[in-house]
Amino acid sequence: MGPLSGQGTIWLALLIAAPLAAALLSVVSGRYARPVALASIALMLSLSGILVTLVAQGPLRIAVGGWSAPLGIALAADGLSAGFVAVTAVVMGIVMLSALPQFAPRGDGETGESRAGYAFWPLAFFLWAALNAIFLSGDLFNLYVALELLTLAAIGLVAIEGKAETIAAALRYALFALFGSLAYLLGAVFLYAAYGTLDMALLAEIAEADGATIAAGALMTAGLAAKTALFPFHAWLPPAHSGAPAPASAILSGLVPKASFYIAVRLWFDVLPGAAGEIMPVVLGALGTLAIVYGSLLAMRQERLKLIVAYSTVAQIGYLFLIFPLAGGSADPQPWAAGAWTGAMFHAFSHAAAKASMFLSAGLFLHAVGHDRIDGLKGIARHMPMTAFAFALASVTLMGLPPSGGFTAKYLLLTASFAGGQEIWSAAMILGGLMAALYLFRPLGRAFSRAGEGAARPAPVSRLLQLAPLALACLSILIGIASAGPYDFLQIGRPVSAEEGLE
Amino acid sequence: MILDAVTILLTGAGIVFFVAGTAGLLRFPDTHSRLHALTKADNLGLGLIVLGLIFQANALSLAVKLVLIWGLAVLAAATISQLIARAALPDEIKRLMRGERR
Amino acid sequence: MSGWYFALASVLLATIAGALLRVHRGPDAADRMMSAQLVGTGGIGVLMLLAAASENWAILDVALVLALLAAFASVAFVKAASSDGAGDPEEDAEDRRRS
Amino acid sequence: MMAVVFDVLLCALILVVALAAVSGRALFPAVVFFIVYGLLVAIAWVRLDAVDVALAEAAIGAGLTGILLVGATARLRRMEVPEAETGTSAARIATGIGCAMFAAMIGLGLLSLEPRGTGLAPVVAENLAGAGVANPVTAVLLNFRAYDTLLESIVLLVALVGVWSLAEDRHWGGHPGLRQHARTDGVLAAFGRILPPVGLMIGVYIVWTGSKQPGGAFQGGTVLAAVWLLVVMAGLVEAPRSDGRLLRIGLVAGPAIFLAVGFAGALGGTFLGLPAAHAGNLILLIETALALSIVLTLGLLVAGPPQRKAGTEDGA
Amino acid sequence: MIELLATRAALFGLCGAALIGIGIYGFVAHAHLLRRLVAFNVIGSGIFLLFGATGLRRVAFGADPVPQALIITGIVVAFSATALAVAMITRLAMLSGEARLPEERPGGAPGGER
Repeated sequence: MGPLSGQGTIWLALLIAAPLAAALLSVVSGRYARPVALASIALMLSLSGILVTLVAQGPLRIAVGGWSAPLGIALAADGLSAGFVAVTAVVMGIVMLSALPQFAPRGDGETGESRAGYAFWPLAFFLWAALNAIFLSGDLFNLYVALELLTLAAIGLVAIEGKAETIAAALRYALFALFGSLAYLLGAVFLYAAYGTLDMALLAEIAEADGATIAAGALMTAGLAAKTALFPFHAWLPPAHSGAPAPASAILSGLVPKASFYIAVRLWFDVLPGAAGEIMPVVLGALGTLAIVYGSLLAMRQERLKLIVAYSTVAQIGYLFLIFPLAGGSADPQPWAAGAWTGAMFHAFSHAAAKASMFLSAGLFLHAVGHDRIDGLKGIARHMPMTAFAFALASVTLMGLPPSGGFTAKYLLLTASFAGGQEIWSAAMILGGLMAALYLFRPLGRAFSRAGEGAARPAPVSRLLQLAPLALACLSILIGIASAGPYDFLQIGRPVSAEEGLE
Repeated sequence: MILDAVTILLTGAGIVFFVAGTAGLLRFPDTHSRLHALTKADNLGLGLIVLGLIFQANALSLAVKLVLIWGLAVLAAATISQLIARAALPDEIKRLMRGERR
Repeated sequence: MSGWYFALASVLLATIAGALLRVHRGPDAADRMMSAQLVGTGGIGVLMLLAAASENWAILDVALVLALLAAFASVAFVKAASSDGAGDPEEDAEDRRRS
Repeated sequence: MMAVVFDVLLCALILVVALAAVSGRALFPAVVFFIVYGLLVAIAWVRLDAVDVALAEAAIGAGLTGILLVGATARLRRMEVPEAETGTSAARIATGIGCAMFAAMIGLGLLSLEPRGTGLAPVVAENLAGAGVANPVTAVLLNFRAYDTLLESIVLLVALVGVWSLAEDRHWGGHPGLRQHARTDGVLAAFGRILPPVGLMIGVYIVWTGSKQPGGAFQGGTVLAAVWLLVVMAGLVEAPRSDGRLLRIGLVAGPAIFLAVGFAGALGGTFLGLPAAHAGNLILLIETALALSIVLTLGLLVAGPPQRKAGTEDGA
Repeated sequence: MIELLATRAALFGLCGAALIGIGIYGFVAHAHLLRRLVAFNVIGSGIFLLFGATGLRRVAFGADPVPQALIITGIVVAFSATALAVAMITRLAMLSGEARLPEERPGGAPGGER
């Protein structure tokens, strides 16, 4: 353990304990949602900032309970985990602030609670705690419990509207997600049976590339892919993400799938880098490509803004999985792997901000017009220039245009694919960018067009609320403009396999 | 040794009652006679097993626990059989439980 | 001794299988419910025999829990299936007599 | 030798019952078979020298899940929800073959697996002295891997918030389920009066005994939750309003105290660290609080979303 | 004695593997959500049984308490998910009169295209 470990303990503990405490408080009473949320968001932002400064000096690793692995559970933070924790904090913070008016405690009962106004806050804080727990965990079974926590909280958020469609969407999500959990668990069981430990660092040292290990990894990856909504496990995502209220959708689409993707990356790059083989990365890359094409095609056909944004998530998740073929597939060192690995992370970060922004914008449009059919958006840019601008900025990121974070991501991924002689994947990326431009232009074009004759006047939307999507969209651009900082930060404690590629 | 013999005798007898109860369950023609035979048989069988095992228990607490288990099982069986048999099964339950025949 | 206990426990399992046949066949509600009850009692017996066979008396606690909870699922069904979904068959029987 | 015969019989029975539970046409028999399945799996855990797990399976699998599924089945039938299945038999056979192959692969993988290392049994035994409890499973749950257990107690709460949020807006804060009633001098009410004192004793005993032998907060808490539900079903007490302040505090007490102890440890340099000298007492404190929260959470999870305001019969 | 223990571990492990297969069959074969939930629980307990059996594989060291603790955690987590799912299924049935997903009802809309 490094000299920082004692100091790191409190901050790592707080990053998990603080959102849990906030959630427990909001379980006890819904009346104080506003002060609890404000205080917790401020605290979490500072804690994440502290984590970033600590990790900047070197990776952290602590043994929970003082029991070192394999007996106990380790918490670990490197550049990647701290990056995810920080992006989560910013996105969650902004989204939850913007949710304050919608989920205000304004019931008429003696407790001053309303159903959705009560349930949103504990679910959101539990979800935040689960995300941090996942990003900081160093143990495969602990990840399973945290993943279940995340899933149940996310299911609750999908169903929070309480309508038949949203409950059906939540149940469909539950079927995929629970099945995914079981597959993940089965793989973890096999790894424990073979190696007698669930600690990821220890496993990395002793795991071999035998059949059982590869099968275990494949099972876990399949489960995680189902939770990430990778094609062909995507069917649950659009109805779930488009049916939830906008702040919930922003969290669900921007952050939740990234957690299971993060575990898949950890699994192959940190735990089993020698077992990836040649087939698995190509299969994942192919599924990612199919996701890009299929998700984009369906996004083009939607008439409702939230569905376009949701199908776009299906497509954007595809890019993430290109990390596997681009950074692996050969036993020889692959110097471009570092670029591919970092590029995928840039994509995860900027998509998180951009997609959260888009769902918040969509929610505001919906509020203003009363529905989210894109025909109703005609001329909306005049009434809500800030939100329309935010939507446009976020679109720039999704299309991968400079100077956005999406551009940096695609630039890194494309460079890696050319350097590695795997041009086929770059075709998928370029096609995906074009299709994104097509499906995003439909709502954008209408928003910035002249309003038709006799169009109903949209309801006013507070300026303060319009700031939230704008801030998130700016963040997604900023990740691109100031990409050097995050780029260097991500290299802290980066696994060797992210430098030389999977074997 | 004698204790072991007693245990073997009693537990063996207990099992005989269980077997008889199941045979009745499978062969008696109508529901009510099945119910009647069965509840008695398995409660008695379990009682004999408990009695047999008490001779093996080397602590009073174990003997108490064994008797408690038997008491609870008998109470449960009695409650359920009364709820079903005495209160003449409502049509609702019949319909609900025969649902697979629809 | 342990061989004897296991032999008895095996026979008990066989009787459980017989009771399950009745659960499968029905035909009456009472048959299914009571057969499930017999399975529960048999399981309790099996656990007690296993406790004696391995002289691990902590196993009795499992039997204790099963015995305690044996009737709960049946109670839940009887209640949920009563005329208003929350009553009890005895009340229903009374109501029928009255009307 | 007889032991092997018994084990083979048990496994065969488990498989047959599982098949009956998933493959039959009707819902209710499937649920009955699933309850029986829970009971048989509990016996299997005993045979795997895992009495702690057997207790959990008996209490949850054969107990609470039974109440939950049976109640749901009856409610669906009351609403006349259709049950007919659509799949063709050819598709079913193909699915069956695929699943059999998958199971065979898992089985082969298991048999071919060469276990490396010693597993954690010796490591646990080595550190048991400083763990504060003598039961190794409890030591793992509440000390060595206490962090998992903390998150697990949170998972229960998340599920409960999710269940509550399925209420109708107008019922928010009300009582869950229907107003239960039973003939005052009837069998059901009598059962609901006789059993709880015994059940309370057994539940508390299982929580308390967990530090030395199989048992613990989850197993005991589940038993107590089931007993609570029985008292409610017998119409003797009402399920509480979901907005009761005391109830809410009880729900979070366990995780909150767990978290507080863990964070106090972090201030001392070790997150969730329990000093060996006080580990026993701290675990007792955490287990007691956890058991309380588990009883309330599990009971309310089974009871379902708020369905009516005080005293009304307003249900489905 | 040790061989016997290893046989037992293999036997119950295989039983767990078979349960996983049976559960997946039920999960795929049924559209009724409560049936799928039962199947989900069968898969879960199959995995747990497999896990518990592997805990006996290193026979020289006795039953491994760590899998047992993890399984207890897993059982509680699976129950939480089951309870939430049951509540959602009953609510869906109340609102729509069906305990199946829309696209799996005869003549229902395909998923996500609404």
